[in-house]
Amino acid sequence: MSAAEDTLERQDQLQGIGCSRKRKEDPRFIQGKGNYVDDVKLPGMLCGAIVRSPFAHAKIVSINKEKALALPGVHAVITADDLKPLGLHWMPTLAGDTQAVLADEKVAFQQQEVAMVVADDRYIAADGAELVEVEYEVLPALVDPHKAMDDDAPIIRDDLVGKDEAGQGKRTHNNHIFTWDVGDKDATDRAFDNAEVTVREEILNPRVHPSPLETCGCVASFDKINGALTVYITSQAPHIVRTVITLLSGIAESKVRVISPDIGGGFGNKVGVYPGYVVAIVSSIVLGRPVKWIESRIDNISTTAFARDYHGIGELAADKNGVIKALRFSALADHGAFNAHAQPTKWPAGLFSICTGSYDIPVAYARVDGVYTNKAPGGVAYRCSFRVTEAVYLIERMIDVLAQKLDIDKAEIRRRNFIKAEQFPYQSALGWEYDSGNYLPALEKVLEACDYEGLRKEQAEKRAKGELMGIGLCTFTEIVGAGPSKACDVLGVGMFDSCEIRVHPTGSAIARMGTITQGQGHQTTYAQIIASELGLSSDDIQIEEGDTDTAPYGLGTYGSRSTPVGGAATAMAARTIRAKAQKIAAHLLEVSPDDVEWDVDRFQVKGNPDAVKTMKEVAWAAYNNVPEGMEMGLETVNYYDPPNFTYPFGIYLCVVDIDRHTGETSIRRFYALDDCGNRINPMIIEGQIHGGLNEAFAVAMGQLISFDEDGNLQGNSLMDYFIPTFVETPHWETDYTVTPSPHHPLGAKGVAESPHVGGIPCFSNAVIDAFAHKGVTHVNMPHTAFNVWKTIHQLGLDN
Amino acid sequence: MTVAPSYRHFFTYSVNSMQVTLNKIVPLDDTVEKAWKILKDIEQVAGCMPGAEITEVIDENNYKGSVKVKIGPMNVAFKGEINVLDIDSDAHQIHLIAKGQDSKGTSSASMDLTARVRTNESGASELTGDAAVTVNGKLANFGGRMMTQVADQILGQFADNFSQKLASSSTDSGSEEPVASKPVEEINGLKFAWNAIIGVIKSFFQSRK
Amino acid sequence: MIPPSFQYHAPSSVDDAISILTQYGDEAKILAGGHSLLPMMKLRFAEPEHLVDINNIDSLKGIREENGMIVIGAMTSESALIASALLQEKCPLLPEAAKLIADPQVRNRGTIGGDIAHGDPGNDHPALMLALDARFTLVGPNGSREVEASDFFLGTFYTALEADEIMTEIRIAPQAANTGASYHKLKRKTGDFATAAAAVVIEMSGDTCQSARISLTNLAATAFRATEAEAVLVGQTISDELIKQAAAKVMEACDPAEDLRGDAEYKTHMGGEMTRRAIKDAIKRAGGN
Amino acid sequence: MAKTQLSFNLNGQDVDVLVEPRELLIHVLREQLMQTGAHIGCETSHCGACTVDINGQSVKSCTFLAVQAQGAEVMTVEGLASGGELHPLQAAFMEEHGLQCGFCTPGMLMRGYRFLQENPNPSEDDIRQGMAGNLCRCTGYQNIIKSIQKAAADINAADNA
Repeated sequence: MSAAEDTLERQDQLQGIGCSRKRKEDPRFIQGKGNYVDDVKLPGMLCGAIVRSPFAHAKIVSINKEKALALPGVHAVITADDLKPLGLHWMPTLAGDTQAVLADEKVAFQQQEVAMVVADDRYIAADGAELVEVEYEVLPALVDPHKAMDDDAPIIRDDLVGKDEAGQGKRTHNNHIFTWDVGDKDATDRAFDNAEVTVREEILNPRVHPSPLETCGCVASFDKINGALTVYITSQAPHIVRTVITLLSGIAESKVRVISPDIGGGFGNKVGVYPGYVVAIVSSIVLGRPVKWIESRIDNISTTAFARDYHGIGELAADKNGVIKALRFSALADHGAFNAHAQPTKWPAGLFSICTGSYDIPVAYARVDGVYTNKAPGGVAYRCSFRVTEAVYLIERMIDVLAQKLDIDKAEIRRRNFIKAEQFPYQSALGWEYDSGNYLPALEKVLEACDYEGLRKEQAEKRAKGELMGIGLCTFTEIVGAGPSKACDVLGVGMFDSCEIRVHPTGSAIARMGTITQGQGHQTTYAQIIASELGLSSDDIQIEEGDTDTAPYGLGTYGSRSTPVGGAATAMAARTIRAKAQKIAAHLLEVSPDDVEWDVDRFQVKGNPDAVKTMKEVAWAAYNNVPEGMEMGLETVNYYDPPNFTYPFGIYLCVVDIDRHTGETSIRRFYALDDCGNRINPMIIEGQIHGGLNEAFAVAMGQLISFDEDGNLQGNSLMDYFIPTFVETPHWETDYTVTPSPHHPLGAKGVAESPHVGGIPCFSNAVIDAFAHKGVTHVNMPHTAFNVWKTIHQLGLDN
Repeated sequence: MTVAPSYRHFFTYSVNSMQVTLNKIVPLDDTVEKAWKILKDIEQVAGCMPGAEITEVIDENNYKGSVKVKIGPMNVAFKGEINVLDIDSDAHQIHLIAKGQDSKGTSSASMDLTARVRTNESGASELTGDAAVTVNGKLANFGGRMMTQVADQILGQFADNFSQKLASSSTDSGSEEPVASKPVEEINGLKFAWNAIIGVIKSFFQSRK
Repeated sequence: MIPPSFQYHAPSSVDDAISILTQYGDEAKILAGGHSLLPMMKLRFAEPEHLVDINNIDSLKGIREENGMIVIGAMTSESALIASALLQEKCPLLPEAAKLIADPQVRNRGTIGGDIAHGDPGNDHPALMLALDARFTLVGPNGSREVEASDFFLGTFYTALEADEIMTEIRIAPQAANTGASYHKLKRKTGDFATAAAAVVIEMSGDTCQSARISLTNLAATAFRATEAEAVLVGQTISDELIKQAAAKVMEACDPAEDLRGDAEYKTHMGGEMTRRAIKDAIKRAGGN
Repeated sequence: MAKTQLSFNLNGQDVDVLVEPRELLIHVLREQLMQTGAHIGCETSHCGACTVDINGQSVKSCTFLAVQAQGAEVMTVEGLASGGELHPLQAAFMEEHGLQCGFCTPGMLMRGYRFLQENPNPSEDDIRQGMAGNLCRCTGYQNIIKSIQKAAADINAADNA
């Protein structure tokens, strides 16, 4: 065997970075041995059921608990009045607002939490909840965000009357939460005034819900003897939950243990702290018994964490050649009854300012006004980085609108506006420094793979026959990996993340992270990083997450931040260990540390391939034979504060055929090229892209949380709320290029959200493109058969 | 060209409201005066409402009442108030608002009703009703959109009962006593109506027995 | 989502079931497949005190041919309809349509009788029964009676079935020669009710339509037959124009309720479109063009 | 409400439990018999996470009363592997990355297990139709389809060996 072959073989054995390692999580899941929150059963455990408001806006006249309390097996009925003496009837939100834990004198959205019945089991709890009698005096409901700041609008938040601030800056109306703006308004306005061409369009991201298959829930267990609280919880950010619990309850953080066990999907739904958690915890403290609370699907869709609800107007200014000169945007953000959106605390519109996208736009201005309405609170990043879906939807729709106005091909207009490879690192007009990108070759790769010219030709032929075929393009740039702590924090905690690695004497290791997997395969991929960095087999590396008693503090998993931040922490921790190992190896080899070099899984004396110490040998020595003055052991913890975000990009192409009689859209082809920098596990990346595309498909083609004018929620079960099945879901084609991040230790960027963020505008662009020859530049999501048919019918194309 | 009119028509409010408006015209077999005698008497009118009952007279314009229906597996009991806004004896027209909540507090309904008896062009007397019915809460979440059908059927039953009452009062020759107000027992129509609600709720799910 | 308490009865004969129904009257509810009733109970809209599970009554299951008629037990599952060689040969419309109902697991539990007896305009079997001119056997305390499909569906969730009766059998004539049938259903996704659906049975003689039955799902308070649309076709040489006219007649007869699937205008148009497609398919299958 | 004695066979073993008539099979499996593989995802029989096999048929156990399982043969994901060997379908899900968060997986496996007996040589479209009662939010279904195709090939190869 040659030296090169030997190296390759040793590399393969590690199953490190770049290999499609099979997942370590799978054996338990395929045998029904996952451990999700609802699987947790503790001795003496009680169950909670929430009594919810049937009305969107109403005063609570009275609550009568007697019948419920009389039911055998009911232990407590908790209302706001019970929480008041504890100061727990309101709680802080991540966005600086406060939210009623249980409705305090009034309800402000339908299904709001009014009381919790705690009983022996879920059957009795449900019976008890039916017996709690609540009398309401119904108030006029405010549903339309455009009417929120009318003079005569109903006041949603009586508690804020007279206050000119609600946690995120000045407000100007009782239902106003904040104004956020970014960019040079005057210069932008001037650019529009002087532009050869301008376009303007409504850019609407309707209210949707992430709906992971597992709903939210928790088991709270308070140990009265030790004053210690353990909470099993469906959380994407268990450490933040621990801090919030301490801030709320006053229990020392060292006595609060939060465990996120297996999580059945998150997609942003499981970032926030919800009233159900808080009441279950209080119940456990009061009753001294474990209390479980698990949402129903209807509760989940109705109350915990909607996404989007951005009602905007987008504008582009350009020259006659389609070169963009300026971008302008304004939006109303409907935050519901409490400002509980899950964003870095100082970012009321998240990272929306990424909205200049992949294009070299000299000047831009964006403004978002948050308003209260009688709807559930939330505003989470549904499989995206904070408000990045909204931002990408804006620019990717508007560039199509501009192309149509100027009759420029939709691929060509992108070519003309792309940031060029040599411009990186690129300073965007709205303040970001894009780390790396190479858009044009990626676009050409996709166009060629799909025979774009051929598709356009076919489209022209179909149009001549009256058939509807659309080609959608989306060439997006994301911003993920929050984030540099100087820019991002959650409740004052910087958005670093962490990894602790311990290498055991016999050369296996355990690593613990501040992130938490919800299906992304962290147990598999983090081990690959460590394997490559330390030369230990992946199979000998255990990854643990989610238990705040053992894992180092971390901000959790959302916004595609695990690889950019947690992965970086892992690499950095491993490198610290390797640096120490190098000294030990040199000591064992009796040379200077500078005289040894790393070779896959071992240190070798430079120029002497026979003088080697494997990492396993070094690990053993770390516990019995270290250089003079060195501490024993081989472990470290790294808290990684990234210098910048990462900026993955993608080029997507979608071909649709629309049935002009029924409005049904069939996805003939969806081709997704993603560039997430260096790739750790291609199999998992591909799986993430498939899943993200499917969620994009769901949002673009059918998802909608809708209300009537009285604030009654419509379609809050899976009968109506669109989750595509095997039958509706299209086939996905994936591709990639690699443009490493220059600042990430592994050159990696994060990927799971790109397909959602980039997929949604791609579907929309395809559907709208099908009508482009009829002068249509825009229709709103979701593109249900009914909605598409309305366009068809209006244009008379169904005759 | 933007085909989509305004966002309002597309999302957030795919259905404008759980409010439905209904108009009914029912021919009557007796004189307008006799019919008006019944119509202006809220207790008698309530008695024509299937399953309804006046439980308390607060004053001449305000009443408390209930509607109780038990159909198959379903029990519905609404309690509420009736406020008479206007009795116009010249126009033979009454305007009232009835609203209530179900006993579990999970749904509410209200009806704004203007009812009138008149002589039509061909000289026959008839009862006209214009009602706006609004449903909120659980019923609106799960079955609100069938309210047109349901309310239509309830009003139809009301009209039938009204004409029956008129007919029976007419046969009470010479008696000036108003017909005793009592809940109408025939609730087939209502059964039908409530079944429709239940059915919608069921149909919200895959309806596959 | 927890159902309220009830007493459970699982009779093994129709007689026993009827005596339980008779005993408890309105307090009792029949449990067939359960995919309508149980969710409704979980929502606490239905709170029956007695649940009569008729899944153990074997005589209510199965498909056979008897005196030239196809006889289907009311508790025959959708899956059994799909799998039936007899139906595939002599009444292919039913297995074809059953595949469009719900999903595989639900079809294992859902029954043809439950689907019909529920009287839901969104259910598929009512329109199919109208198109197939089916007859239902209803058994009650006073014995059994037969009702034609055309007399059965009285309104939304309102059928000719009395509270103390059980539907036991469905009788359908085997598909005649030169006859074709088709069911076209537009739905938002798997498991959904029809936005609109049309069932068509047509008998052809060359290019001429000898007879036609057209019925619609979820387009009015109940499934209904579009007799005026049928009249457009019968005795005529079929052409695209004629099919269009028939579809237009269907649209005139539609009176759908607005919901998240679409408004009345859309659903009405879809009623026409599904009819157009089903007629074309049916004619092709009947050997026409 | 009085409890009923319920006996059935679960994954090859006879079990006896006391249940209320209203108890759903999914709850009895998970909470009394501690077989927590089957999950509750929607409660309205749309998602299929609760799918188990009853008397040779796939059933959504959230919409099935436990008392209806009297005397039945019930199989859950916990019974899929036998003799210390994974079922080919389980192995294929691992091999083809047919799962991510794992929540839908037990339902997928149980439906897939029965589906492959109903149709041992399915096309992609057959799989899409046959698995349409099970929702997944993570995978976009593509790798589940590949997993089932692989399992079909593996099972057929083993049968022919």
